[in-house]
Amino acid sequence: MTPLIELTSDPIDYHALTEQVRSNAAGAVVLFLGTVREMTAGRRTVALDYDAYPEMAIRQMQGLAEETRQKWPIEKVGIVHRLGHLELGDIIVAVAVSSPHRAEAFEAGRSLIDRLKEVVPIWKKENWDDGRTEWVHPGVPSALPPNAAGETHSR
Amino acid sequence: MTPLIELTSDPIDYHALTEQVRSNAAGAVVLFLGTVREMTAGRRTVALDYDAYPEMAIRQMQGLAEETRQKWPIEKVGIVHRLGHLELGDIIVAVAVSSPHRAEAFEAGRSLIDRLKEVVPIWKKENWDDGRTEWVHPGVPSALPPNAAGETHSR
Amino acid sequence: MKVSVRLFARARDLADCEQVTLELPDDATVGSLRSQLADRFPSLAVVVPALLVAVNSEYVTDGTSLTPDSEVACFPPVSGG
Amino acid sequence: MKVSVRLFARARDLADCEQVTLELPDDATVGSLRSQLADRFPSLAVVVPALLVAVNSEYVTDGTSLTPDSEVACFPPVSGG
Repeated sequence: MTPLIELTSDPIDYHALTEQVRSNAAGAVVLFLGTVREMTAGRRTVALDYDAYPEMAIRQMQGLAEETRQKWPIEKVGIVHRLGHLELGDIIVAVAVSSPHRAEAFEAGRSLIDRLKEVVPIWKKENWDDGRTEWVHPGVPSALPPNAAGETHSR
Repeated sequence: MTPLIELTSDPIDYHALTEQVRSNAAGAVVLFLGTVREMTAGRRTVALDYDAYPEMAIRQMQGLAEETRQKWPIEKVGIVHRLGHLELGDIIVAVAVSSPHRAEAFEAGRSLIDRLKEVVPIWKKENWDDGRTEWVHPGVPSALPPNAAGETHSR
Repeated sequence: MKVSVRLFARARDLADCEQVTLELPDDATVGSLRSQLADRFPSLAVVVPALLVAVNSEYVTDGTSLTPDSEVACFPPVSGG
Repeated sequence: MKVSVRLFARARDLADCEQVTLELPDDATVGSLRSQLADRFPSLAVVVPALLVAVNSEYVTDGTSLTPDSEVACFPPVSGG
């Protein structure tokens, strides 16, 4: 089957995504949503902007779907990542996976989002409540003065 | 907050459940769906019937929500279990949980469904494709003749 | 004392009974209830050792004492989810 | 040979450039591209050591050889999800 891989500027329809991975061969479906959280290490976010290298992002997400299918007996898998300007509570990413049993569905879902955060060329720009913005690049020092430097998000 | 705990004879609206657990304080939402799988250890299911001891089931599910909140920094949690006659692919149970970070959301979601299967007084009756039915009670021998005995489902 | 017991799932089917009132000694425990249930319903023999017992919606063990107002339920292992 | 390089996120902002064509020796590797990028854009100094490099949408290391038709992209660590 073809994995459902998508980048979108529109709000993510995770209900449609979940329906697409359901299957009579699966007893378990796991859906993960990453959402815009307000507080990070004591600092307040007002919005996030996401940008991507789209061709490579799609290719890497397809690779993750394939990697997951080789490791666990997955029925179907879908990954949708949103790009553009996101407000508090908005859904950034949805990962859905179905499998015969729940253990693999949880493990595969967890692995997909962990790996996505490692390898898929998408970046977020923080919009802090003091009006400043900065790209988040894990492991690279913040460009903002130390007293206002944001720590790396982890969702 | 009050956990969203429900038994229902209607199809489970997991979209509404997921919306209810979303929160600006959470960066992660995990939804688990248990669905009616066709094949179990080589035998074909045509339907399942679920019955419960409702008062105790609700109380035990509330206990699980509380247990989970004490173990992980959960924002919101919801559990809905369906009762009655379910066809292939139907959703049996939906568990949704939100938390600041994804690790806890996955762990709490997994724990909720694992514990539900251990302690919540709900039972399923298999409807095999040979027309026979039997209650599933893990650890208790099947009432059907050995050559047709179903093994315990695990979703 | 009289104690009312609800049965579920295969226990209900085997006993062909949803609820039964048992007459138990005043110092009865869950263990004595289990024995009496087996005597009352020979058809339950295959599941009696595996029966879970709940009083007022909480699981109890055979050593737990019963009182007349105990809401007792007996059922084989659960299989929801 | 000429190799076209796309920049993303903070690398793009620091260089104030989305895409640049570099003139590289025919036996150039990703490592030589990284050095040349640093020379061309001094403002990138802070991120150059951390830059990830992809050729034709796959990650590569500094030892990888480049060809004229390589689609190269450079960007600091990703933060999607």
